[in-house]
Order: sequence, then C-alpha cells, then structure tokens
Amino acid sequence: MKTRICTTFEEAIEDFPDGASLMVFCWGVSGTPQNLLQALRNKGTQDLTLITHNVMPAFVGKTVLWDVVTPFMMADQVKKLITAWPGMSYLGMESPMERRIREGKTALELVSHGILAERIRAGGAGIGGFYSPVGIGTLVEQGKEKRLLDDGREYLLEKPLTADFGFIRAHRADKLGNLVYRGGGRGCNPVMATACRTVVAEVDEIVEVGELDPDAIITPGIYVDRLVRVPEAGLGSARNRKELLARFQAQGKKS
Amino acid sequence: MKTRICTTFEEAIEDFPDGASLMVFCWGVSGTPQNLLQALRNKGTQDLTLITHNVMPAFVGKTVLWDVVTPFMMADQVKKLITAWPGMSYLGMESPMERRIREGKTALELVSHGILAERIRAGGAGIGGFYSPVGIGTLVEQGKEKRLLDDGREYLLEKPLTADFGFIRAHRADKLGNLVYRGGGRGCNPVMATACRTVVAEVDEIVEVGELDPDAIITPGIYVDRLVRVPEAGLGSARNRKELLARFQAQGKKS
Amino acid sequence: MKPRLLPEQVAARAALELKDGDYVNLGVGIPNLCASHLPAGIQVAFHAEHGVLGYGPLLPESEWGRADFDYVDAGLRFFRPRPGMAFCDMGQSFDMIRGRHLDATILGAVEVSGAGDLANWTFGVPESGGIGGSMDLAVGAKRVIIAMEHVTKQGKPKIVRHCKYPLTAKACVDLIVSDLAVIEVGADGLLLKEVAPGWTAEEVQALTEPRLVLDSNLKEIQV
Amino acid sequence: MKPRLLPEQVAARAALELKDGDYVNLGVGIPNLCASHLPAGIQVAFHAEHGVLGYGPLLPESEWGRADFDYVDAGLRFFRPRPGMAFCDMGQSFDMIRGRHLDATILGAVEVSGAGDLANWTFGVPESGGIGGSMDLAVGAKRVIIAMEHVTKQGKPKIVRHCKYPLTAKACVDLIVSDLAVIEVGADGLLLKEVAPGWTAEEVQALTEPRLVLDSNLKEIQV
Repeated sequence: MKTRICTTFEEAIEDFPDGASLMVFCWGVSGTPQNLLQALRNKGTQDLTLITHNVMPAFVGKTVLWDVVTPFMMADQVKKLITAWPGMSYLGMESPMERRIREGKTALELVSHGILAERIRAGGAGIGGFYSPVGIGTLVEQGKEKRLLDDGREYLLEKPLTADFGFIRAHRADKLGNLVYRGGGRGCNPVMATACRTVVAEVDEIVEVGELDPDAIITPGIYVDRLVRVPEAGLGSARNRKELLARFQAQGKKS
Repeated sequence: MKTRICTTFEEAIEDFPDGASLMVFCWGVSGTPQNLLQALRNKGTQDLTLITHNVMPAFVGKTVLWDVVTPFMMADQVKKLITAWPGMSYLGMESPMERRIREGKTALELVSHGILAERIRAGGAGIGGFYSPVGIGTLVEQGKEKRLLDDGREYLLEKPLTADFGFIRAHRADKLGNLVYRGGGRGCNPVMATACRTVVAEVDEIVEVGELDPDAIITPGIYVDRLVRVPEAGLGSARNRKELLARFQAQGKKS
Repeated sequence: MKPRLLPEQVAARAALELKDGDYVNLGVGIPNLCASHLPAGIQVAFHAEHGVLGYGPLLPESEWGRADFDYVDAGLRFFRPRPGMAFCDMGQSFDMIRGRHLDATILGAVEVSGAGDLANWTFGVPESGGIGGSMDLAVGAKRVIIAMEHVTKQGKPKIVRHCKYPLTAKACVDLIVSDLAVIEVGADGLLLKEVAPGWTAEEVQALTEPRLVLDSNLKEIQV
Repeated sequence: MKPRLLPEQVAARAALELKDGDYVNLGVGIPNLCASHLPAGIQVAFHAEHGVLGYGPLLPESEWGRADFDYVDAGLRFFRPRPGMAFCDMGQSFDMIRGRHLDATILGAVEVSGAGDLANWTFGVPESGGIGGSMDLAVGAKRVIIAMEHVTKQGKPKIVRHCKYPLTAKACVDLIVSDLAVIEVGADGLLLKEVAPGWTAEEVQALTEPRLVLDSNLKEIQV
C-alpha cells in the first residue's frame, strides 16, 4: 500500500478511535514520537491499550523534563497497559499510571523488555507463538504454558502482539516511506513498525526517493502507512532539543 | 570476544573438524563466501552437516558458471543437508547432491526458505522453538507437532538451528568485526552470523575502526570471530566478477 | 485448435489485479512477465525473497556488461538499481511475507484444486527440486494469484479436484488467471469470472475438473 | 565499624572479571561504575538494551551543552560517540542477550540466594517499578556477575537462603562481588574466594545466611 504524506499530526491520526491499541517506543527524548502522542492526548482518545517499554517521564540525571511528551503523560487515556516498567515508586514517587493500576482503572500485563520486543516481532512476522527461556520461576510465568524442550531447558510459551496503530519516530524518510534512524533513537521503532495495522511515522526530514542509501534503510516503506515531518520547532526537533538542554543547564547553574 | 584478522582462508578454518556443522548462504555469485568454501573443499573436511538455502550452481540466464564455488560443489563432503532446494532434476539434470540423497549417502531435511531463515534466527536469538503457519497440510509437517492456536489457525512447532561454523560473505568490515553488506548479497548472512559458534567472514575490504557509519552497520562485531580479506583477484572480488561477465559475454557472442 | 492467450497476455491480465503502490512477489515463468505488463500509470514495488524490495526492470542481455551480481532477483537475473529500493536480510524478507505485509504474490502452478490448494514446487520426489520460498508466499501474501496455462502440455486439466503432486499450501489461492479463463476461488468453490476471447464457459469447463460456478456477470478477458 | 570496600572498589574488583574484547552490559548502581574502573590495557564494548553497542564514556555534566539525546545509555545518561560503536534495534539487542552472545553482565541485587537465584527488580509490588531488561540479562548473558553491598542499609544479609522478593531469574548468578567478599556460586553452593582487607571468613559468614565453603586458596581482595 502507498505511503501517504500528511501535513499535520491531527490529520495523521484523525481515524484513531476510542478503544484502539497503540504501540509506541520511548527512551526519554530519544526515539519518542512526541508530536503524535501530543496529538492523541489533545484528541482525548479514551480506553487505549498501550504497548510500550517504559512508563516514565524523560529525565536528565535526576531532573525530570516535564515538557517532553511520553506515554507517562497519557495515563488517564489508558485502559490496558502492556509494559516492562509501569511505575515510579522505586524512585520515591507514585506515578499516575501506577495509581490507576492500583485503583483497578488500568489493567497491567507485565513483561520483560526483551520478551516485549520479541512478542511484537512475532506479531509482525506471522509467528503464532514462541518458547522463551526468560521468566522461568518468576511471576511472569503466571498463566503461561511451561514446557521442557529437547535441550533440557524449560521455556514459556509467549504469544505475538500486534496493535491497531503504531506511532514511529525516525530520523529521515523518503517519499516511499523508507526510514532511517539516528543512534539509540532506533530502539523498538523498527520492530513496532512491522506489527501495527496503521503505522504513522514522524520524522525530522522527508527526502526525495533515491536519496537514502538502499543498503542502509532500516524500515522499508512497505511497513509505513503515513508520514509527517516534525516542524522546525516541533517537539523533539533539533531546535527543541537544544532548547531543552540550554534550559536544563541554566536551571543547573541557578540551583 | 575479540575478532581476529586472519591472513589466509586456510588459517581462518584450520580448526574446522570432520563432522562439524556449517551454515552458508549462496545466491549465485552474490553473498557467497567462495574463498572459505574453496578452502574447506581443499581441506577435504568430511561428514559435514550443511545448512544452506539452495544447492545450485551459480548461473546467468541458462548458463552455469562452473568456476563459481558454491555448496553445490561440496556434495561429497556432506553427510546431512538442511535446505529448501536440494536438487536440479526439475531443470533436467540430476545433481551430485541429489544423487547422494537418493543413494542414502546424504540425509536430507527439507525446509522452506522462510522457515530455514527463521529457525536460524531462533537459534541465534535463544528461542526454544516457534509456531509457524507455513507448511500445514504439506510434507514438511512430518514429525512436527501441529497445534491449533487461539487465533483459530493451525501451526507447526519449528525448532531452532545453530551450527559449529558460519561462513559469511560481507562487503566491508572494520577491525572490530562490524560488517556491512552490498545489495542482495546480504541475504541470510546476517542471520547466520548470529547462530554459529565460530563465525568467519570474508570481505572485500577491512577498514579502520570508526570508518563505518554506526547507524548503518548490519552485523555488529559481537557476532564475528574471524575476518579475512578477499585478495584483489580472489573469488568473488570485483576483478573476478568482471572477468566472469566478460568471459560469459564472449561465450554468448561465439554461440 | 482455438487460440489461447499468449503468456504475455496472461501476465497482463494477472497484472490488472495489482494496484498502485502494491508490494508484490512474482514467481518464475509467466508471473515474472507481469513486471513488464503493468497497467499504465501504476507503480509496483517488487520483492525478491533473498532481501530486495523495489528493484528496477531486468537488464536486457545487451547490457550485461554493466551487470552487477549483487543486483539479481530471485531467479539470479540482473536488475537495474532503482531509486527507492531497499535491501534487507533474508529473515526480514520472509517476515514481510509470513507477516502478511505483501499485497500480493503471483505464482505459477502445477495444480490448483477446487478448494484453492496449490501444488507448485515439484513434479516428483522432494530432492529433485525445491520448496524455495513458495510455501511461505502461498501462506503469507495477502492475495495469492496464480498465472498459468489452463492445461498441461498433454492437455490434462491443471485445475483439479484434488492435487496429486506434493502440496505447497492448502486453500491458499484467491484467483487463477489462465490462458483460458479468470477464476475466483471462493467459499462456495470456483467462480468463472472471465473467459478468453472466442471461448465459451462450457469449453473451459470441459478442460477443468471441478465444477465451475458461472459469474452472473461473465465477461470476456480484455487484454 | 570496620571499613568495607567503597562502591568504586567493588566496581574495580568486579571489573577484574572482564577480558579484553568482551561485550558487557552493566546494570544501574555499582555495576555502572565498572566502566570507569576497567583494568589497564583492556577494551570492553558496553551494550545498552535499547540497541547500542560499544558506546564511549559518559559525558561529565560540564559537557552537557554538547550532549545528544540520541546518544544515551540505558539509564538515559549521555555518552560520547566512540569509533566502532554500532546501533541496532531493540529486538536485535535482546537477541544478543537471550542468544548468549554477551560475555558478561554485571548487575545489582536486592537478594541473591545460595542457589544463585536473583531478585533485583522490585522492592515491592510489580507496578511500583519494572522488570526492564533484567530478566533477559540474567538468563541470557554468558556470565552473570553481581556487584553490590553485602548487607542492606539495616544490616541484614542480602545473600539469603531463599529470596523473599519477586525473582528475576533462578540459579543464574555466577559470581558475587560485594563490599566484603568475592563469592562464586557453584554446584556445591557458595565458595568464598576472597575477603575484604581486614575481614575474616567468619565475619563474612556472620553477615551471610547460607553456609559459605572456604576456598582452599582464600585471599584478600586486591583493589
């Protein structure tokens, strides 16, 4: 299917309904589709099933960057959460997501980082399930088939994950939707792009077809349904990152 | 573990014993570690378990390029073959490998291309097994657990594959063993590099650390044990490829 | 004998099933001809199993002096590089297939059954040829289109009640485009949608083992 | 109270376990300090879960003006780019871990049992923190080294008969380096190999729940 280039984030998610499932990666500022998340927050979409690695705000050192938009800010929109890191109490602060989980408003499915990535990969790659050596003898065993395989080790049967929408943050795209990433911002973005019915990517730059090195493309356009360019001062843009750092350094000097 | 740079192909495989298992990719001239294969042929190693996609010679149009070294040339060294394409009779020619299979000298495990790749990936990624939708109702079902999963589809349980040695063909390496590939020569090389105890890569060029773009490295050095540079006129080198084409074109004009 | 569609015409008719922007894998034989017979104005990205997406047209033999062995398709034929193409590893290539990301595959067939079972990877014993990527494609592509001759060289039906040859996949075929007809495989069996110019439904039925249901809007193939 | 090893000394002793060319993942806390206390002359490639291999040293706060948010470690700390580093996706990053490609991981612990069971991801209920990559690392790394304080802030043993806190993995720990001792986890239980300067085996045993077997070559920790 053809990749569509959208001019606004609102347009890119206009058909995102209440109750839909969403995959999104976040490693602080890096790899996080902040503009799409903000559009979804503004839209007020409810009852999300959210699949994400960590529900934490962005931080530098011990300072939280509250104006960086992450899944942490979306707690009241989430009905079900699948994650490896739901809470913040271990850092001395009960987070909104954690509170909702305790109050029974958000259901929690706890996974490890690696098994979350692998379940998403399985979802994107048409695998019905896989036997994982991770989590044997721990609480993630609950409700899962445990099996001794030929190699004499025990494994858990893990099921694939897919979602209705995937929000992707990449560095550059061409007009066919081929994507490249920058540094650790790659994260789980490429895997998530394979496992969602509608994949929307926000990128720093959209270049002409042929400008990306075909040997270096990480996510081929086959996986990408919609593209939006992050505006010059948009969330996560080069300028926005510079401002975040400058503001943070100024605070540091004051204190 | 540190990547070792070897000066000869012989040195790179000197500890390859009879009876070992080997993974190797081949797409004609492309992606095939011809020099390592030739060294193993010269060494005369016996009783190999060979894991490869196709046992076919290289060809252009309908002309076979007999001096391109592929697993096809190694039939008499192979005790067990795991492949998606063992024979050539469908092209009107019984191949040596096929003959050995018929004579019971080589055991055959037939797989599909995709499931072979996925089993190798599982081997490299510590997956105990996976449920595949491919092959239901066909002869690859034999001996495999068939299971109806939650989505109402039937799946086969497929087991991981690993090997003692992996021969890899890449384009460029740095001295840490980071690899990049060229075009379709990538093939199954990156997946095989994850699933073998000893991974030996032959490459067109070995560059200094830092010369490869970290966002474009396909196989990180963690997977690569030994490196050998293909000499200027070595098998599969730019010069060798040019000569193959020129010779082939000359033949074409004669006929 | 009455004229049938030429291989190029079968390919052109099959190619009509493709849409602008589709990602498609073509099998060997007639399917491969589809690349040169796309409907005007549509762009299709072709997928090759070993990890090539969106490659350009095949190099004519006169240009093999400029050929590049790393730019070959699944049949080892040289292609031209094309802006926007992408390479991936073979594992990722089959993830695309198995994960239902390819819009369509056009494959050849030895036999297709009335239930849409497909046999297309060997005429005989397993070791005489190979499965290749056919099982993965037949199971994984969103749409499986068969482009083939309607009968064998000996004139026997290739659309049969039950396949005799080793299967590629069960109930996987969506549409058959032959040199005589276009047939949709549905829950109720085979629906004859189009016949080759000059051919009647009865004549096509006579060369087809399972019973064909006639589409209410039966047409002549336009090529 | 008798002096114990400082966190930096624990890290330095744990880092002695690493070899030139190793690929290593470091957990938060004392383990992270190992990066700055490698033995002279060895190079180690550090792995971060989200897909970074071989990154450079952390940026001191004075250089945060040049920081890059795409160059952060697993704890969101800025690192310097380093020649030879490589990025991959998070799936591939965990393939490395689960597939036993990492030579070692050095992790912190809440508790370690005499059988090498590890608890290190939550002090309480599951939703209060997270598993992160700890379960994958504990199961997948070729060698699991724990670097920690020997007892809790309240002076209770952290090396226990049975873990009370939710487990990270069973029987996964190979070696414990604490501020009092170096203890190998073997098939026969815990082998006390080294004690901190000024400490006796008996004193270490008194702060350790399971019985320690004394290595025939018991030494003082050299830091």
